[in-house]
Parts: sequence; C-alpha cells; structure tokens
Amino acid sequence: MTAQALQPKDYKSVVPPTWCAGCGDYGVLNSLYKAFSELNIDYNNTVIVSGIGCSSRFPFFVKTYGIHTAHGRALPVAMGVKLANPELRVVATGGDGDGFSIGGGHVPHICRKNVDITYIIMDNRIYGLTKGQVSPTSDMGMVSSTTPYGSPDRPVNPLAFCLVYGATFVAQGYSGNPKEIAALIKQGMEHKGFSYINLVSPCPTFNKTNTFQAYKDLVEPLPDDHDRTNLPRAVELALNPGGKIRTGVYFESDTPSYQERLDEIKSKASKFTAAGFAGIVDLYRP
Amino acid sequence: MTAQALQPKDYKSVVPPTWCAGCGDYGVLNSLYKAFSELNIDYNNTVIVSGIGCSSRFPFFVKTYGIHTAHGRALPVAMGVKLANPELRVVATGGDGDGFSIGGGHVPHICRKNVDITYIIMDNRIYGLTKGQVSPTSDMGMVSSTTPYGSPDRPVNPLAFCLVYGATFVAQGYSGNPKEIAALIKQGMEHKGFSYINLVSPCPTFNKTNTFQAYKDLVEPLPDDHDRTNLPRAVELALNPGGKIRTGVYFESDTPSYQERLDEIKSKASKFTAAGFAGIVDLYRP
Amino acid sequence: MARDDVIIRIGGEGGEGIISSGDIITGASAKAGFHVYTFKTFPAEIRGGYAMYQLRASSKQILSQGDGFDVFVAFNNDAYQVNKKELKPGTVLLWDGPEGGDIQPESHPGVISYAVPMTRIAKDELKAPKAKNMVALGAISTLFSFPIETLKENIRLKFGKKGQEVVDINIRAIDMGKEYVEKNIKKQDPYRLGEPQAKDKDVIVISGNEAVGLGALAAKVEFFSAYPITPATEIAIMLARNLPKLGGTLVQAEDEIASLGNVIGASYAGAKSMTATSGPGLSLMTELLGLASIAEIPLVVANVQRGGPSTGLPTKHEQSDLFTAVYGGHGDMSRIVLAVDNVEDCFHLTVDAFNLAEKYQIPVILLSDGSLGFRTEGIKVPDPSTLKLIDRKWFEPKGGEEVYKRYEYTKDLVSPMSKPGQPGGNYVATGLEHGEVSRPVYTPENHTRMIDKRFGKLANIEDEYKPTEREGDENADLGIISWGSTQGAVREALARARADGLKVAALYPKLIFPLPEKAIAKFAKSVKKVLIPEINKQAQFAELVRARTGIDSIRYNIYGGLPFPPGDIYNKIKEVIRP
Amino acid sequence: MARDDVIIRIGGEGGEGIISSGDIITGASAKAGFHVYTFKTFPAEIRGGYAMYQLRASSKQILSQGDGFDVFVAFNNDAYQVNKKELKPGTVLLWDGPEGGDIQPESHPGVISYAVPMTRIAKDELKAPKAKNMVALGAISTLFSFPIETLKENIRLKFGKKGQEVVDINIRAIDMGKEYVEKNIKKQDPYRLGEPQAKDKDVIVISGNEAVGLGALAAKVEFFSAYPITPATEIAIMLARNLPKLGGTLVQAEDEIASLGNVIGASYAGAKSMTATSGPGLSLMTELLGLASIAEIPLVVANVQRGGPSTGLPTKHEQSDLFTAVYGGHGDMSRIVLAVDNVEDCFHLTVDAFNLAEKYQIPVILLSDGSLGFRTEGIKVPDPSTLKLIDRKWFEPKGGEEVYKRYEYTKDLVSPMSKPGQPGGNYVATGLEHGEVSRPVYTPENHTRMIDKRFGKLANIEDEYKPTEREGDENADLGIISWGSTQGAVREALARARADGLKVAALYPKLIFPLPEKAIAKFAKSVKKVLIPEINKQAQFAELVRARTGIDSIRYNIYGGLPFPPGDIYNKIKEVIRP
Ligand SMILES: Cc1ncc(C[n+]2csc(CCOP(=O)(O)OP(=O)(O)O)c2C)c(N)n1
Ligand SMILES: Cc1ncc(C[n+]2csc(CCOP(=O)(O)OP(=O)(O)O)c2C)c(N)n1
Ligand code: SF4
Ligand code: SF4
Ligand SMILES: [Mg+2]
Ligand SMILES: [Mg+2]
Repeated sequence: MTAQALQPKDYKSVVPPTWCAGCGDYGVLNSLYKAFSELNIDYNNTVIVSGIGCSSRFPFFVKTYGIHTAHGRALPVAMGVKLANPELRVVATGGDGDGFSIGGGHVPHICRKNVDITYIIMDNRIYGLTKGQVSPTSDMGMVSSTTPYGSPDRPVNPLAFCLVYGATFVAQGYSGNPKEIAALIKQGMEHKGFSYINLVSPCPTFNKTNTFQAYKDLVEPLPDDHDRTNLPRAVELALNPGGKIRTGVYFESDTPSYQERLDEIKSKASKFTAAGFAGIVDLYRP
Repeated sequence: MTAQALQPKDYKSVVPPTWCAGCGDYGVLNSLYKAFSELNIDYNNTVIVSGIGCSSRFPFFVKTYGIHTAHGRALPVAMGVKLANPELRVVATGGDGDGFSIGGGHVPHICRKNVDITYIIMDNRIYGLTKGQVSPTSDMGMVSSTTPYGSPDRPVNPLAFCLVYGATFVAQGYSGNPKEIAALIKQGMEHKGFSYINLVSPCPTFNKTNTFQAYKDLVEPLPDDHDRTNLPRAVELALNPGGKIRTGVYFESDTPSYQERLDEIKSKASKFTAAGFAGIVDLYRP
Repeated sequence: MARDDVIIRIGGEGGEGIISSGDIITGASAKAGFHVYTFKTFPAEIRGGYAMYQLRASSKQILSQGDGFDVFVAFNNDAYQVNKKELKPGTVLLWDGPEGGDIQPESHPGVISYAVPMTRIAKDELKAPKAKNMVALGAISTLFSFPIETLKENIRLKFGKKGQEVVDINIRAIDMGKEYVEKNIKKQDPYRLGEPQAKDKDVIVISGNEAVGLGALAAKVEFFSAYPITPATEIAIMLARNLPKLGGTLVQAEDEIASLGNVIGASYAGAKSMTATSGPGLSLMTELLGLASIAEIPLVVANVQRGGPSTGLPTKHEQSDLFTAVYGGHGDMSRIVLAVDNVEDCFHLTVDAFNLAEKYQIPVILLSDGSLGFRTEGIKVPDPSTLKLIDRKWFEPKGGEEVYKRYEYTKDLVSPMSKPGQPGGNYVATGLEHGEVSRPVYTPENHTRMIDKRFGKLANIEDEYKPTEREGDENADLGIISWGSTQGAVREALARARADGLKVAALYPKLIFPLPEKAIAKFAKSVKKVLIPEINKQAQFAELVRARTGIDSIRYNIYGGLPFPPGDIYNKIKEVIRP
Repeated sequence: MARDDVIIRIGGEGGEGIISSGDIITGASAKAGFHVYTFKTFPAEIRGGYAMYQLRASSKQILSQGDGFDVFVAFNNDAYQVNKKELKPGTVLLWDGPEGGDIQPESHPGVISYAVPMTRIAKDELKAPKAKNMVALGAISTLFSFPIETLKENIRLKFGKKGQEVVDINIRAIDMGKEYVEKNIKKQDPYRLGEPQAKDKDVIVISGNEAVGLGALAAKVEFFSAYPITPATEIAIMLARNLPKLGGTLVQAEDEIASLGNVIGASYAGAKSMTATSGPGLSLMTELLGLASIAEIPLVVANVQRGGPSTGLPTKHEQSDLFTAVYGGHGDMSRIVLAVDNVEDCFHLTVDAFNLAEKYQIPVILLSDGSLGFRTEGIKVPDPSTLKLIDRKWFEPKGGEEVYKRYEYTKDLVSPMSKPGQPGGNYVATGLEHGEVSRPVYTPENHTRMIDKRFGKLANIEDEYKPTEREGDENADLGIISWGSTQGAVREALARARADGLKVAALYPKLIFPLPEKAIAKFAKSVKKVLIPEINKQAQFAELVRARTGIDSIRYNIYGGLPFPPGDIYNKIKEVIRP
C-alpha cells in the first residue's frame, strides 16, 4: 500500500456499474469511495460481501476484495470472513429484499454477536433485479407485478429491527444526500462492533412511488438534540412518528465486539492444556 | 361437537407427554387445556402447528388437528393452514430455538401480515431436545455443551422483536403461574390478527441456571397502569429495565387481519372478469 | 423460391424495447393466423448487456426455435458483434445504419445486407428515440410480409390507454420504417410469409410460464405462495392477477422455504396448493419437500430451470436440475418428477401434476426451463370441460370410536386423508416416522413398512399414467430419448432425418421419476442405438436411465446456456447412424 | 469352552444412566487392554422411551457390533419386552429382580437367567436409587470377568470432582453388585474375557464423532461453525472444547445455512474451515454448497446420517443421504463425497477431506452415520507427525500490472487462490458464472469451459488418491462392495465365509464421488457376482455404481434404523453363492 492518501477514484474497480441511469445506488457507491478515501482505507485489506440484487452487485465496482454470495446470505459469509481474519475490514452491502426478506433471519444474530462489520442496505422498497415486485419495505397497497391489486402487507422497519436486535451502531441516510452518507459510512467503519446503515436509495425503474421527488419533503435530519445513547428513544424515532424519514445516527454504544469475546474464550481455553494437540488426545485415554 | 361445555381434560389426547418430570411445558399444556375449555373451543376445528424441539411435541398432546413440521417452520405452515381455511382456529407452538434461531426469519413477516393465529413460545433459554446447547435466549456467559467457556452471545429479546415486527397482540407469561398463562392464551385466541405469547418455561434437565427457583424473584406483573396501546412504552418495558421479567399483555391493537386484506383483493380482482376461467383465457388472445 | 418459414432475430441492448417489440409482432402474427414460436434471452443485469428476441413464423406448423436465424436485425454494434459469426451466406443482415447507429458492418460474402437508419429516423424525424423498435418492426414487416395491419391494430390496443399521442407516434414509426424500405431497399432474399391459415379463433399466444399458471387455474388451484425468482416469476405474476378472480389466495412469501411451508399448510388444510421457483429456490426447499413426502401431503412445485450451479446464468437455459429434482433431499424420499416439452404441455402437465399429487398424496416437481418459460407459442384455446381432474382420497368418518389411521395400509397404499374441521378425523401430521395412526413410532418393522408404503404407492404409476410418447420408425437404427424442452428440436431433426431416408425413432417421456422403465426398455429394444441429447454437463437423464434400467446410451450434451438447434441434432443423427 | 468375545446389551429407560454406565465399563475395559466396540441407541425424546447400550469386548480384535447379543441386561420391563424375542438358547438374561423391579420374565428354554435385584439394592440398601446402574456394572464385571479394579479407578477419576461421597456410593454399589453375584448366582454360561493384551499405552477410546473432531484438529482446522443436530452435535461439542485451545474459532450459528455461510466466508479469508450436520441440515445447505462449488471454495461438511426422510428417526442409523450428497443441489455442481467406515477412519478421512478440499478447491462432504458417530472404539493414538497435510495452491502476486485470474485455466485446472490482504490479488468471488478473471461472463463458450474446469479438475482423483481397499480371494465367486460403516459387518462376515471355504472378496471404497470407477470395474471383473449391502431403501450406492459404470449388482437393503448384523451378511453370502 502506498503511503500517499488515496483519492475516491482510486477505489473504483475496472468494472463499470450495471445500474440504470438515475438509480439511487450510484450515490451510495460514490459516497463509499469518498468515505474510504477519507479513512485512507487499504483496499487490499478490505472485503465487501453482498447477496443477490441490483444493490448486491456493489462488490464488483470497488477495488477491494469481495464476495457476491447467494440471495440473503451476505451476513453469514461476511461474518465468516471477519472471524477467520480479524485484520480484514469487512463491509456487507445489499438490498431491502436481500437483507430483510430472505436474509432477515441472519440479522438479529450478527447484531447480538456484535461482529465488527458494517452493513449497508440500499432500501428502494422494491425488488429491482427481478424487475419490480414488492419488497418487505414496500408500502402497504403498493401495486407491483405480483401485487396488481395492491400489497396486503405492512412494511418492515429495518432501523427499529436492528435497534432491538442489539446493533451497537444504527444510522440512516438518503441517497439524495451523498455527503451525509459518506459521513455515516465513515462513522460506521470506525465503530467497534456491528454497524447498521440504512440508506434510502430510490429505484426509478421499478418503483414509481418512492422516487427522489417523493422523498424530497419527507427526509429530514434527526433532531439536533438527539441522544444517541438512548435506546428506547431511538426505537421511538425509528418507529417513524409523523411519517418522516430521519437521517443521522440513531444509536451508538460501546460494547465488546464478538472478537473480544472470542479472544477471551481462547485465552480461557488455552489454560486447559499446555500440550496442544497431544494434550487433546490425552483426554481420550481410557 | 356436543353443545355441552368441554372440560380441560376433554382436550387431552391419548398420547402422554414425553417431557421430563418438572419440565415447565407441563404448566403451559395444562393452561392451554384450561383456556380452550373456557372458550369452549371446538377441537375438531382447531389446528396446532409446531416445529421441532421438546416444546414442539405439543400438538401430539392435544386432541385437535395438528402438524409437527420441521425445525423452525411452524409459522409458515401455520399461515398456510389459516389462509387456506380461515374457518379454522390456528395455534403455533414451539421453543426459543425453533422460533428465534432457525425460524427467526419467518416471525417478522407473519407479524407484519397480521395473520390471525396465536403463537406460543416456551422459552427455556436452552435447546432441550438436542440435550443442552445455548439457545438464542440464553444469557451471555452461559456454559453449555457447545459453550464450555461460556456463551459469547447476548440474548435475543422475543418480546421486543415481535413488538417492532408489528404483532398486534404481545404478551408474556410464566410457567410457574399457569392461571395467568391460561388467561393470556384466552386473550390471544380472541384477538383478531397475530398474537404472540412468550412463556418463560424452565428446563430443569439442561438449564440449571434459569430454574423456577431462580425466576421466583424476577417475575412480576406489568405495572397496573400499563397502557397496552402505547407501542414505544411497550418496547421500553420489553427491553427489560431492571432485569425483571414482567408478565401480562404488553401491547394490543385493532388492525385489519391479513384475511380481511386478502378478501379485499379478491373482491377487487373479481371486478376484472365476469367470465371466470374463460375470461382469463381471453386475456391471451393475440 | 419463396421461403414461408422465417426466423428473425433482433439483438440490442437490454432496455431498448427489443422484448416488447418482439412480443407485439409475435402477437400480431398469431392473430393474423400465422404459427409463431419465440425465444428470448435477457442479460442478468437490469440494464446494459445484450438482449435478444427471436421469432420464428410461418403459415405452417413450427416445432422449435430453429437453427440460427434467417434474418438478423442489429440494433447496435454489441449485438452485431455477438451475432456476426452466425451470418452465413443466404442470411439477411438488417442493421441500424448507414447513419445514426454505431454499427460498421464488415463484409460478409453471400450475406444480404439491408441498412435501415432506425435510430436516425426515430430520433431526428420522429423526435421519439424510444420508437426505434417500431421503425424496425415496420421495416421487418414490409420486407418479410408480416401482417402490418394487424400489427397496427395491436399497437392501438396495447398503447390505447397511454393516450392517442403514444399510439400515433408508434404507428407513424411503423409507417416510416415501411416507407424507408419501400423507397430505399431492393429485396434480394427469399423470405416471405405465405397466406395465413383461416384465422383460427381458438388460438391464444402465451408463454410457457403463463401456460403453467393457466394449467394451475384449470386444475382448480386454490392456494399459491412463491418468492420471486428469474425465470419463474411470471408464473406468480400470472396467478397474482388471476387467481384472486377465481377466489383463490396468492402469497408472496419472505423466501422459498416459507413459500413451501405455506403450501404444505394449505394442502394439509385441504386446498390444492402450489409454488413456483427456479434452481436456487428448489435447493432451499429440499428440507421441506422431505416433510411433504413423509407426511404424504399433495402439492406441486413448478421449477423453471436456469443455468447453474448457484446463481449461475439466471437468465439462460439449462436442463440441469434433474438430479436434484429426482435425488435431492436427505433420506429415502419419494416424490414425482414431470418435465414439460412445449408451451401446450406446460398447460396440460400442470394439470397432470395436480392430478398426480392429489392421487398419490405426494409432492410433484414440474420441471420447466428458462427458454420455455419465456418463449411464447400460439396454442389451441384450452377447454377445461375436457379435463379430468382427480380429487384426493378423502377420509369420511364413520362415526365410531375408532382412532383415525391417517397412514392406513390400504390396498393401493394411498390412505384416506382427513380434512381439518371434521370430527373423528383428528390427527397430527409429522415429519417423524409414524405408524398407521399418525404418532411417532421408532421400531425397525414400522420404518421399513412405512418406507415401503411411500415408495410402493407409486409402483404402478407408469401403467396408471401414460407418461411417454413415441414417434418415428419401427425398427430404427437410432432411437432418441428426449426429455423436457429439447423435444421440439428433436422432432424437427427427426423429420429431416427421416425425409433423408434415415430410420430414426424418438421417445418423449413426460414422467421423469419414477422413470417409465418399461416404456424405455421397450423402446431401447426396438432400436439399434439410443441417443440422449440434453443440456447439461453430467448427462443427468442418461445417468438416471442407466441407473434405473442399465441401458447405455450415446450422450450428446451441450451446456452453454442455449437450447439445442435442431440442425445440430440432425447432424448428430447422421453422424451416429453413418459414422 | 470359555468364550473370550462377549456382547453385552444393556436396555432400560432413557435417563436411567444406561449410556453413562456403558461408557464407564467400556473405558475401563479398554484401559485394561481389551478391545471394545460399542453401539448405542437413544429415544428421540429426552425422557421416556427405550435406551440401549451395547458393548462388545474381547482380548482379540473386533470388527463390528456383532450379531444380536450374548448377554442381555434388562433394567426394566419395557426393555425386556423389546428384547425378549432375541433371547436365543445359550444367551444370558441378567434382569432386575426377583424383587424390586417390574420384570416378570417368561420362560425362555435354553436361556441362562440370572436375577440381580439392582433396584432394590440401590434403593433399599444404598439409599441411592440412581446407583442402580453401578450395581449392574458390579454384577456384570463379576460374571463375565470385566476388569473391576480398573472400573473403580475410572469411577474415582470420573466422579472425583463431585466429591468423595459420590465416589463412595458408586464404588459401594459396584461392590454390592459383585457380592450379590458371588453369594447368589452360579455361573452357567461360557462368556469370560481372556487375558488382556499387554496394555498398549497408545490406545484411546473415542466415538466416531469425536474422532472426526480430532481429525479436523490434526488437519489444522481453523474455523468451525455449526448448528446443533442429532447425531452430529458431538462433533461441535468436541471442537467447542478443544478448538479454542489451539487458537481456532468455533461458532454456534443460528441455523445450518448460516453455518455454511460462515464457513464459506472463513475459507475465502484463507482459513481451513468446516461444519458438521445431519440430513435435515445438509438439505438446508444445498444452495450454499452450490456457491462453494462454483466459486471453488474449499471446505468440509461432515454429515452424520440418521433415519430419514424429514425428521425421520433422528436417533437411528441409516445410509440414506448418499443420493443428496452426490446429486443434491441445482445445476451441474461438482463436489467430492467421502464415506467413513469405522472410528479410526473417522479420524483419517477427516484429514483426507481437508486435504482434498484444499487441493481441489471444492466442498467435500464426509458421510458418517449415527451408529458410527455414537459408538466408541479403542483406536491407536494418532500421530500427527505422520500425516501429510496438503495446503491450498496460493496465489503469489508477481507485482506486475496484470489482472489477477482467480479462475485461471491451469494445466491441472486448479487455479491459484488469493488470500485477502495481499495487493495484486483482489477479486470478487461470485456464484454467477464468471471468466478466468472473476467477473460475470454469460457467453456460451465461457460457461461450457468453466463447467468443464470444475469437473475436469477432479478427472484424476482416483489415481491421485487411493480411495479403495480390497480384501479376500482373488477369483471370488462373490464380490461385496460395501460403503460406509457397513464395512465392519462385511469384514466379519467375509472372514466367517472364507473360513467356511467360500470364495469371497470385498471392496471398500472411501471415495464415493467421483466414484472410483476403475477400481470398481476391475473388482467387478475379478468376481463372478457383485453384492452391495446397504442400509437404505433405494439402493443408493448400487444405483450410483450402475449409473457410473453400468455394473449390475445384487442388492441387499435393510432400512429399519439399525446397522447390519454380520450374521445376516454371512447368510446372504451363502445364499448367493450356493442358492
Ligand atoms: C434463493 C433465491 N431466491 C430468489 C432469487 C431471485 N432474486 C434475485 S435478487 C432478488 C431481490 C432483489 O431485491 P433487493 O434485495 O431489494 O435488491 P435490489 O435489486 O432491489 O437492489 C430476488 C428475489 C435468487 N437469486 N435466489
Ligand atoms: C434443520 C434442523 N436442524 C437442527 C435440528 C436439531 N434440533 C432439533 S430441536 C432443536 C432445538 C430445540 O430447541 P428449542 O426450539 O428451544 O426447543 P426445546 O427443546 O428447548 O423446547 C434442534 C437444534 C433439526 N431437527 N433440524
Ligand atoms: S432496476 Fe432499480 S435498483 Fe436496479 S439498477 Fe435499475 S434503478 Fe437501480
Ligand atoms: S429436556 Fe428440558 S425442555 Fe426438554 S422435556 Fe426435559 S425439561 Fe423439558
Ligand atoms: Mg430492493
Ligand atoms: Mg428451548
């Protein structure tokens, strides 16, 4: 790694993004380049892990290591990477469907374990890659190819979920405000433990309701005096009073990361044997 | 069905419970018999669906219809039963592992859909059937066969989860207080939409920490003045201030059930064709 | 001599309206009485990447997508580059030029080249760059005698609700394509559609996926739950629109495991139930399929195969899920597997799938594939009154005090199933091994007996269901066994080979598992050699045939994400018979 | 004549200490220098239901659990009822009576019956009802010459940390069992262990599951993630205790999908990684196995088979996951499947599994089974210095500007893999079809080429790894091919049949897929007939053999949740050779 500071463009891979013109994910990608450069992150020492979806193509566009896994499985794979080599920086990226529909069962567990990775969701309230079906964050009543008479489901609330799951850093940003996103990604990357960043990122191709235009009047920053150590208050705000989309850091806490706890286990365990493998074999002598 | 009121014993099946002596699940089973008899529930018109685990053996012990599915899949199967025949009463039962580890991805979705079933979890903070490994509700530091040096995971909080998932009825009971459980099951069964009942139900065989003895001083009723329509407050209490285990109804709301929304869709859809199948075929005429 | 059988391939960038314009000209042609057969590929990305639509049309019957193309319509240089090596003498290159587009064709000796400046016309003259595809349709129709009036009629119908302006632009685009051709191009090729047959009122143009949905409706499906996945999503889309009209329930589940769980519950409750997915989803369903198998719960899983393994080639064609459909899942797990051959089959075999599921109380996997799922054909309007629907063997309580034996050992090994709600039929379905009364039983005798039941109930399926079709010569030098959508290419190759005087026969099994061993053995005996062409690496069907019957075959496998061209199979026939 | 080979079966209620007392006498016997071989079954419920522990011991070598039992120790009436039909003339019934217990034995002509009032002694004399099992051990040891002093030594070691009182009660219980026998029972049976061999210091007593864990540690596993499931949990338990001692990481994941996901990530990051599960978990892992296969990520999945399908018979034995191990998963998915034969094999094949995974960059499924997983044997202490460990072919950047080709087409088709952290080796692993540079590529040529690579890299595995073992006569009348833990019974039956003068041979393949076709064909040629005994309905291995080689076999299948008794195979051999 060169000692010189890296520019955002230095994080660009040779693969050009395959997203539609106007896709909100471009803003996220550029913000990530920016955040990485501001932290002068070593791209050789970073792994971006994703599932399947438009947003999950992310790793291909960044000059880091990466894994484009299966639909919904970004988090378990990302966790494996981090635990096998804690020196690596690990980021997981994906969509609302990938993260909170098929992958929804994994989120609580990485949160409660507090594995030190940053999870970035690009929430477009739609399944983009499969061409426009309702996603778990879609509004009730939304018309899509599989809900021609309107969706009968109430949307999930990823922010509130991650808060009660025990995530130790929870933030929200908006693709129309890439500077803030870059700042949030930076904070998330510097946070010790699991950080969740929910990004509102419109899909102009298949979601004609939740557009940049429509979000304009809905997005606002969290109150200035928001106390990011107050979990119940963070949940209350995440439950979305007044239908506003509030951006910023909802919650942050200083909690030992999973790695710290695993290290403790290893040091406890190592007291039980001095002889390594041979000592283990001895346990089975009759 | 006879017109005469049914007694608790009338709900007993011929299969004797296979649980260990002292298992908390006996209390739950008896409370359910009692609740059913007080509601004079028609056992021929009721289906109990479970996953796999000690607690998931439940359906075999009740004289209703039942499905003992695969590990973690009680909810999707229960939902299928209910939607295919809304006349049936459907109850899902299971353990903490079944519900919040392998099955955890299904809970948010049945909650947000508000499918009209009652979900009863017997939380013993351990995997009973597989002989004592930590479960998602186990305390951090718990020693079990797979965590000989203590569990590195913080526990999940099923109550808080279901609250932010949008469950429209959320309650907690304690196996040491079967009368209250019976009352909660009754209310859950009468609630329209998805009701979640978390039952603290010790496993004396494999969990030597969270015993009836240990719970004695921890369990207390929700404050008398608790407002069950206040979601943020319910979450706050579920987040367990002071380490107490509070029993009672945390939250209840009157929200259209999934069936009502599906019926709306059917009535909308039926406006589009008068001719039934033939009308659908006509859509494909070139 | 005029050629009344034209294969037109349109290639361009995903998002340029290739697919929608293809659908329009296909519909119009069918409406005018032509036979049509389409083939499409999309990029796996939403945007960027190569998209292709191929239409074969004729006034006579068509069996496959054909060999290569007769006419290639190049929308852009990428598409030209991908297809240029297939430009053979006698084929036509219709390209976006000479100005406005980005193509600079090389010289292709013997290829007939027509330049139509579609981009320029759409952009500069129409001020509607998106209408480029309609300019192309106008040119194509004019050059090869496609029914331009019906085309316009359909455009009016299709765009009507978007307003007169949109209709007008598109109609004008078509006319300008037509005029440009009439003024500037001298036809040098033989491709010209003949007189269409008397318009058959009873034709619909429908894709394989939609036909599966229609089949399910005809079979009276009551419950459907699925999770979107390419190339199966259209089954859900079709049913989302139509199932509620008939009172049924459709759920978009949180994942494939949940969708199969929903279906199991619904079927237990008494409803005819189904899900649809593709390879990755089928893999996720493996565990719950075992539950349905041991608990003897009828249900249908339509699996629309795509290129594998893993995410693989999500928008491409492959026949590589046979192994997992037949053998996937832990334990000795009984199931039925069917494979569809063509669009009409998609309808009928879906009906059969429900019938077999209900009859044998078992999960039925219906194997379709991406190219069949997406392609449209004109098929006869299905008449539901001619279909025989099989209902489950229901348990009717006799009112005594007897315990209900859900898994009673009956003569045909299918046990009467109780529908929840009725007194006297209470039972707990379970994935644990159970006795005749549905309770866990762990004795060796019981496990043996119950496994024998679950496989034994299928023992006569080959006789009870006519799962194969034979065509061709009686004592042939070569017999082809072809499963799934490779059939069309085989039929066409067979006809050509027999016209050449070669003695060839073919067998088309619709039932893949349990394998129709008697029919296959009989067929193999009746021919000198057996050839099994299929689109996968591992010769999955040929291996199954050898595993079940010991019959050896010549294997012919391709696996590039594309269907078989009939010419390749024809060549293989010749090569095998006269080496 | 004294019989120095005793099979003792202890049967009672789950929870009565059957299993723990069995483990104690087994350990003591091994420590004293005897050969031991155990077999256990548990009820699927925690409590209630029948539990059984069987110990075969001898001063000579033992190959299988044997036929039935020589001595049946009945703890209660249920157990007596289950086993009474196996009481044959010459066998011993040692039962809890004549007072205190609930057994009332019928008359069994020729059976030697000893009554020891274990319950009464424990309850009334010792005031420690739980010590019943120790009373039984005292009686057993006295009757059949088990090493009672070593037994006491081990009880002191085992219960020492529970306090002197507990030790004393248990020792007294043993003595009282001994005294009761000495005072009241006249030995009438021939079973008496001989002189143990000179104590071999290099023996450990270990279960199949623990041996898998030990093998993983010897192979230098660095990461393990699993979800508990019977009968595989003991692998995780063993590693949970020991892996952190060596600096490795163990995770209990939220489900099997997550555990395999963890393993994939860890292996990508460069760690030797593994998971362990049983059928239902393997089914859930199917999709992600495809990702590991296409992305060429080395990993090991130990699958401890149990009775299927679905939840099936979770605590029973079956060999019925072969089909899904070999064929499960959508698409053409390459993988390696190994099967373990005995406890020593569990150790060595786990090492092989890691070696093969790392060498070929592929997922390796190691098939074990419930009876092997639970049973303990005395095996030689493994010496890690004699093991050859294979490391991954790592990519070492040369420092140029070249793009790293993760899937480079090398001569052996295995491509150097880059470890994240190093400059110049950046790449994105993906489940999409990709080129040599790991980016999505959708062309037919590339897909064909990459599928060929993923299967082609295994083309020589049979030569590179010696995956079969042959024993028996050269030109035999019958050749048995036996996979997995059926081997022990086959070895013993073979020895008996050959002692009778029958000409029999056997082949034991450790590699199941890719099938060692050459060795099997050679073996089949060397014998007149082939017999394949296996514990499943569908003759899964025999079908695989016929699919891959065309070789027909006589099939011998049982599926009752129990392993083969060697006598049954011996009888089958006779029946086939001399019908
Ligand atoms: C097991 C499985 N099921 C379904 C799919 C199909 N699929 C691919 S992406 C996707 C949803 C994408 O939505 P989201 O995660 O919100 O990402 P987006 O495209 O909107 O960015 C689905 C359903 C799949 N690839 N694998
Ligand atoms: C797919 C799958 N994985 C694992 C198992 C093994 N298993 C059975 S029950 C169980 C956990 C039971 O714990 P819980 O749900 O808390 O129920 P309890 O026994 O404590 O009542 C596990 C891991 C299984 N049956 N299927
Ligand atoms: S479909 Fe939507 S989410 Fe996907 S690339 Fe296009 S705009 Fe973005
Ligand atoms: S093991 Fe625990 S949960 Fe299971 S039956 Fe026994 S006491 Fe109850
Ligand atoms: Mg999305
Ligand atoms: Mg539990």
